Amino acid sequence: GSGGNAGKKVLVVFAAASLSSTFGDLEAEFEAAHPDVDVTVSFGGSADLATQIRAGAPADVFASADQETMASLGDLVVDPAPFATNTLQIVVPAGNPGGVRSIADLAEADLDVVVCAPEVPCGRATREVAAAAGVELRPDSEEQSVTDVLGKVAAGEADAGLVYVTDVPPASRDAVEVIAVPEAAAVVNTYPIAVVQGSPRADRAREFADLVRGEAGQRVLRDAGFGPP
Amino acid sequence: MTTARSGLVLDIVVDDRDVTVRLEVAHGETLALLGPNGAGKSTVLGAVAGLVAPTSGHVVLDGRDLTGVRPHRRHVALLAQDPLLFPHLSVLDNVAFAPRSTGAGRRASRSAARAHLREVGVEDLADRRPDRLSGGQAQRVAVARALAADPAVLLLDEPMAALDVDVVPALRQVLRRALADRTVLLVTHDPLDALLLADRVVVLERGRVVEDGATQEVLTRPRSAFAARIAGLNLVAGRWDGRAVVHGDAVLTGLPSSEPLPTGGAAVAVFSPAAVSVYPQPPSGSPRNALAAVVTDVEPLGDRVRVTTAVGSLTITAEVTPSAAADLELVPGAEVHLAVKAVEVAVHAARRP
Amino acid sequence: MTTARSGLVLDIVVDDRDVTVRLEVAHGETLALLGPNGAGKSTVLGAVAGLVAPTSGHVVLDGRDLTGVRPHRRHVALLAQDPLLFPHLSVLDNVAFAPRSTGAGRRASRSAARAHLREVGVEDLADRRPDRLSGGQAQRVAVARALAADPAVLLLDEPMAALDVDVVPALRQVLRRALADRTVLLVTHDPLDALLLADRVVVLERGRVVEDGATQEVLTRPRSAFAARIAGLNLVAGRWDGRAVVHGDAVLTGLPSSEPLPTGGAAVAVFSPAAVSVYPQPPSGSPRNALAAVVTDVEPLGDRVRVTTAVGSLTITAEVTPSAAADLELVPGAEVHLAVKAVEVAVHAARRP
Amino acid sequence: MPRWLYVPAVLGLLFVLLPLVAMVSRVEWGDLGTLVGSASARDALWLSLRTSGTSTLLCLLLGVPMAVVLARTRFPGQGVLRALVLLPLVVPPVVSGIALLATFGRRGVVGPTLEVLGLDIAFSTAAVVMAQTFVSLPFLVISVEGALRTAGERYEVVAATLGASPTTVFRRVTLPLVLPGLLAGAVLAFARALGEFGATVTFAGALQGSTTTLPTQIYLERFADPDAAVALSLVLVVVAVVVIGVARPGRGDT
Amino acid sequence: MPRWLYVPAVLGLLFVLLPLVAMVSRVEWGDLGTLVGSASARDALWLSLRTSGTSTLLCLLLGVPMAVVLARTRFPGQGVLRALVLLPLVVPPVVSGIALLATFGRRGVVGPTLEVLGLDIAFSTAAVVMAQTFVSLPFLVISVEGALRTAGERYEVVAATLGASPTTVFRRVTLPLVLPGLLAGAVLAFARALGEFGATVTFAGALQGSTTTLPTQIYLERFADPDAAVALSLVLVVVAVVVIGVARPGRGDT
Ligand SMILES: Nc1ncnc2c1ncn2[C@@H]1O[C@H](COP(=O)(O)OP(=O)(O)OP(=O)(O)O)[C@@H](O)[C@H]1O
Ligand SMILES: Nc1ncnc2c1ncn2[C@@H]1O[C@H](COP(=O)(O)OP(=O)(O)OP(=O)(O)O)[C@@H](O)[C@H]1O
Ligand SMILES: [Mg+2]
Ligand SMILES: [Mg+2]
Repeated sequence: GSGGNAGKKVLVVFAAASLSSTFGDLEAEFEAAHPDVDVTVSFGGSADLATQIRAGAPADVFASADQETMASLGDLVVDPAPFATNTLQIVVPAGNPGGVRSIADLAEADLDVVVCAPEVPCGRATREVAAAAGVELRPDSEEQSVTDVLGKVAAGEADAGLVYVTDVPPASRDAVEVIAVPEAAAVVNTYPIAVVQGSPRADRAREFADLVRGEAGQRVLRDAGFGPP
Repeated sequence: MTTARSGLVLDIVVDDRDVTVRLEVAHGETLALLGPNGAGKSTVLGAVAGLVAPTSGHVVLDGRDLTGVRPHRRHVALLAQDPLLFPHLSVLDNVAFAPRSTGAGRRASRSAARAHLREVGVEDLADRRPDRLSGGQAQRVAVARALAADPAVLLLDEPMAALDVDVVPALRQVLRRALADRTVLLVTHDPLDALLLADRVVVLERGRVVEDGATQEVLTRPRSAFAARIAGLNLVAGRWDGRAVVHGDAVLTGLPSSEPLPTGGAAVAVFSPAAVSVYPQPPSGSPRNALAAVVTDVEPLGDRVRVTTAVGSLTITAEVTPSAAADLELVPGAEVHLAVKAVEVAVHAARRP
Repeated sequence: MTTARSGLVLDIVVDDRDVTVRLEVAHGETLALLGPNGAGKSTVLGAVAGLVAPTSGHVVLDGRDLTGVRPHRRHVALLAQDPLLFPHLSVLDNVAFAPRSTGAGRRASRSAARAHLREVGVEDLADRRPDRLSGGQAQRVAVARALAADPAVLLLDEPMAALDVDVVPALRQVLRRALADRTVLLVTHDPLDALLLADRVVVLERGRVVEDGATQEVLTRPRSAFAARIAGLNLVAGRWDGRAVVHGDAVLTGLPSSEPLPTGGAAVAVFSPAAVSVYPQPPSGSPRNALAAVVTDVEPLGDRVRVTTAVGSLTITAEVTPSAAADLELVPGAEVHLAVKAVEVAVHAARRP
Repeated sequence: MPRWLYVPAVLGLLFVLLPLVAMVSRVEWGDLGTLVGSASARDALWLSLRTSGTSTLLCLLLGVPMAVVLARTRFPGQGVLRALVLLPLVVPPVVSGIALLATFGRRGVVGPTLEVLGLDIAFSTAAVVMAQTFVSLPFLVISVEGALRTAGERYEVVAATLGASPTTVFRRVTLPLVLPGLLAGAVLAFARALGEFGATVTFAGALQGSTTTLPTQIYLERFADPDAAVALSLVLVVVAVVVIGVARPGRGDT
Repeated sequence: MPRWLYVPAVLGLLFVLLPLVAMVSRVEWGDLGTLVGSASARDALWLSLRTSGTSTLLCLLLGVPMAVVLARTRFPGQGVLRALVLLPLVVPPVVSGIALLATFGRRGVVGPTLEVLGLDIAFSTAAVVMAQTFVSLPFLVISVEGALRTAGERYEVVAATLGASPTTVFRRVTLPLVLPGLLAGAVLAFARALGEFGATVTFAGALQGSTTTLPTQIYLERFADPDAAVALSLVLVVVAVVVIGVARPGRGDT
């Protein structure tokens, strides 16, 4: 939405930061279908958003980047349902200066490797992938979020990192190269969406969730690299 | 004159400065505080103004105990040793500060301030910032600012310091007008200030009062070492007849100091004992004043001899060299003639008629 | 005496203070700067010390142009009007600051500092913090600190201000010793300071030099209004014979001021014209000094008459009232006898033998 | 001033300036208009200026009295109190946000009371202002307390003996005397508020137009759209330079 | 001091203290030992103290000369320079981190040069110190410059006429005179470094023992283990209170 929409009905969507490109399109699509509604999407870390909802933030819809966070909200959300999945992949700076070919290379001591910290969901996933591949990672930095991992790699600071490829924003696609990790297929991360309990606009909220999970939504998500739910 | 009810009573001990002082200033009286450096003069003023907290004791003003009363409620204005002009205000606004703060309008305050600046002779500096003043100019503005406060009690710490000799007499006249009928504590190093401005003198030494009395008493017959060194003047109070001060039989021709001196008004003639010559016969010559006298006391005073004489009911002292005292055979009872040049006799209007 | 090569040459214009001054101080000479408040005395000192940047002109010390030279390289110590003791150092360390800064050890500096404190009479305050000093005590410490710097040029701005009358004579002796053979600019309001400490006097008024000459010349025959008001003394230079100053035929008995005065040494007798009595016949009485004189000039001076006389080769002036002048028929050529009491004649060791 | 001081001073200057230059050199000047001119960027800048201004005002209203109390009175426990007042400096902003939520949030200590009064603060523009005020307040208090202590009480004392009431002294002497320190403190507080982000997102969230300030916008776009982030940072920097440059410390006394 | 000033002062105090109390009230005191005593927490605290101390020292070495130059010299463009030096205050820490990366990172402006010299800053403790220094430096510069301006040059001038060289004046007069302001600045810088997080994670990353400072640890654990986060915040608060309390501003003159 944009300013100057006085008189329109509003809909507030809280969405994980990695959804920022896709939900921007979906917002436009929803507003085209409902000209009297102004959608405001608030992006942020899933856990941050959940905390805000817990503290009474005026959200109508919540789209989380992992199921644990959604589950932690318990009764505060109504009928969470998955709408997308993704898996970890290796990113390296453009030109691959470290010569990384597979996840096994990440164990090399002279490579600067960054991953998510074990305290955050992508960090847990990273460990599981590494365990599945039988690789012992010795990262040079354990970052707060996928975005931070990506930032380090895109800046050329690190030689490789493990990220959800859907987190690589279009603008960064020139700066990094992606290397698939077959072992990651076993560790699938699922995105759920739900209407927030007590939303005064529950009907409209459900319509938005349906849009995301429906035909149009899935098309946009697929184009951005997300897997089906 | 010094009742505890009306006026200022101070009875304080300041331990860390070793000051223990008790003194009283009657309502409307001006008290001069004299004493060497570090004697405790500024400390006494600070205690009255509420800036120095005494270890024990109290300050009572017109029956009101000021202990614990905050400075602005004391109605006591202090001109400190350091001018401390507000750096963010112009000279004019510095002087207008007190009237403005006590409710006068901006216009009225400024014109009052301008008048005070004129009195101290720096009206042309009204628009300056304090940091663009010379030392003496700043001192004068500080005097104007204190006068503009028009307080119940005025505390002046060396108001004449840093002033050139040229403006001191004029400023003394200003102060004299301003201090009349006000309760004032005046710290000074100049006995003439005390004489012209104060009713009483208190001398401090090492944090203690060593002398306390009427100004003429202390200046003519000092008992403390410090007062003796700075004072010991001859004072003759009487009426001014246009040429001389007349006191009974004694007539003392002198030159009036700058202030207007009405004929027939009360006046005091001031001259140093050193200016008094002693003759066995009446002298003829330029000295206008010749007085027949009887020696009452002869007392050595370091390298000179102090001769005390009676001229009618007056006591007049002369200082001569020991050889002169011997030549003239000055002993108590001797009849002598005193000569004093008129130009050595300063005549001032008496402070109180 | 005043060559441009050796000593201090100052030729400055400070526009925003309206000060335009040109003066020279010979190497080893002490110059007294007199003048009313705001005349520009402190400004001149500031320009020499490098604290006031002149709009144009230059300051040359011993042939070296100081324009643009930073203060610490000027070898010029300034005792400003405000004591400005370093608040974070004890009194002793304040005085020891200069020796310490110029390379002396801590021990040596401190003991030098202690000696200087003793000289100004405040050795017992050595361990105090400056904020615990009285006004006069701080001033004395500042004097000690400036003396301890032992600079090529010493600038003193009213070093005696805020001091009680009691210590002024002693401090004058200290300064006299310290200033000998040093190049000094001394601002003062007291002609006696000029007389006792300075070789030459410059009088400033409104930012301009109005008088410049040898001290005795200016003090005895002032030409500017300001100097006339503060000076006009009789000075008789000669040898001290133990009782009197002898100058040819003239013998002036007087009392030595506090400093040691060796018999046979050069001395100067100082007395006010007001202290001189004029007689048609030789008087007999206490006045120790009787001098036969011839009137050379009679000139009215406000409410008094100034009588200039010749006593041998000496010029001595007397001030009398107009009526006395008329009675005695004082006209040029008249033969008179002058009497001066010995206690009115102060005798000082002459500055330069 | 010893001249060798220029060496470390220039080193320090380079250390600060190089990164700024490096950042600016990344800006794609051609696209700057588009990047900065987007509706969301304009909303965020306008919100940032409004909220920072308001919180600076709040800091002045609350902080100046706090500084005066700290500088002009003596009481037991004053040292601890001063340390506590300065805590928001040291606590990471996100923790400050959590603490604010724990207090003024719906389930916080005083939040429910406020809600009864009809005040729902969290996730509103008011929450942004509160978060900014919370983190900026110590800057103002420190600057003003320092200025008060250095100015000393001598002039206030003189004013009091001239008959001025404490309020008059405060208004006509204390405030003008510490004006340079006060301005510096206000500039610091404004700058800190302008750059505030951690506490704001935590306590106020990020809703375009009502709680998304410029730093939040920058944070969100830092990797998604690095060019936009850098361009927006540049806007922030320019605003800050203008504010600091305009309200530079007054002349010192010589 | 007018007494009514107590009203806003107490309001301000409550505004700062309530959130801190609310936070502390959440601490589960029984588990505190375990929460704070973990190896990662101890590593983080120790690293924080070490790096903050080092960066405070660096701030002093670079910042004091900068403050002296700003306060004691006059040159064209000085206002702009001062504003630039203060910029790290206003730039969100994350942006500061990006700017540092753009300068000292492997692909930064001077990074490659440093690498040739054998200095690899990335992911090292040195990077943490640099990030902290970058964000803390303005605090020190501001405090010291303010103190220098308020102290004025009069004493320095007196010292110079007494024959002290500029270096001696600086050492024996300037520094002691502004010591209270210098201490206050150092405390502020230390506090800011101690709480620094955004620039650190962006520029230095986070690895236990070498780059994970206490605030990073708190940030990481705020959702995973909120109790530990609150407990660690408490540790930070206590450290800060002790530091600020010990180095409180000296007495003012009266
Ligand atoms: N702030 C202070 N703290 C402690 N002692 C002080 C303080 N100020 C002055 N003193 C000491 O107290 C004594 C009295 O000082 P005070 O200032 O009253 O003297 P004073 O008579 O005014 O002297 P002066 O003529 O030099 O101004 C002195 O010994 C002085 O050293
Ligand atoms: N900082 C300044 N800026 C501008 N003008 C000043 C400054 N200080 C003094 N003045 C002005 O310059 C003139 C000369 O001042 P200066 O301080 O040299 O006088 P002074 O002879 O030392 O007087 P005093 O005997 O009062 O100390 C005065 O008119 C004064 O008002
Ligand atoms: Mg005093
Ligand atoms: Mg002067």
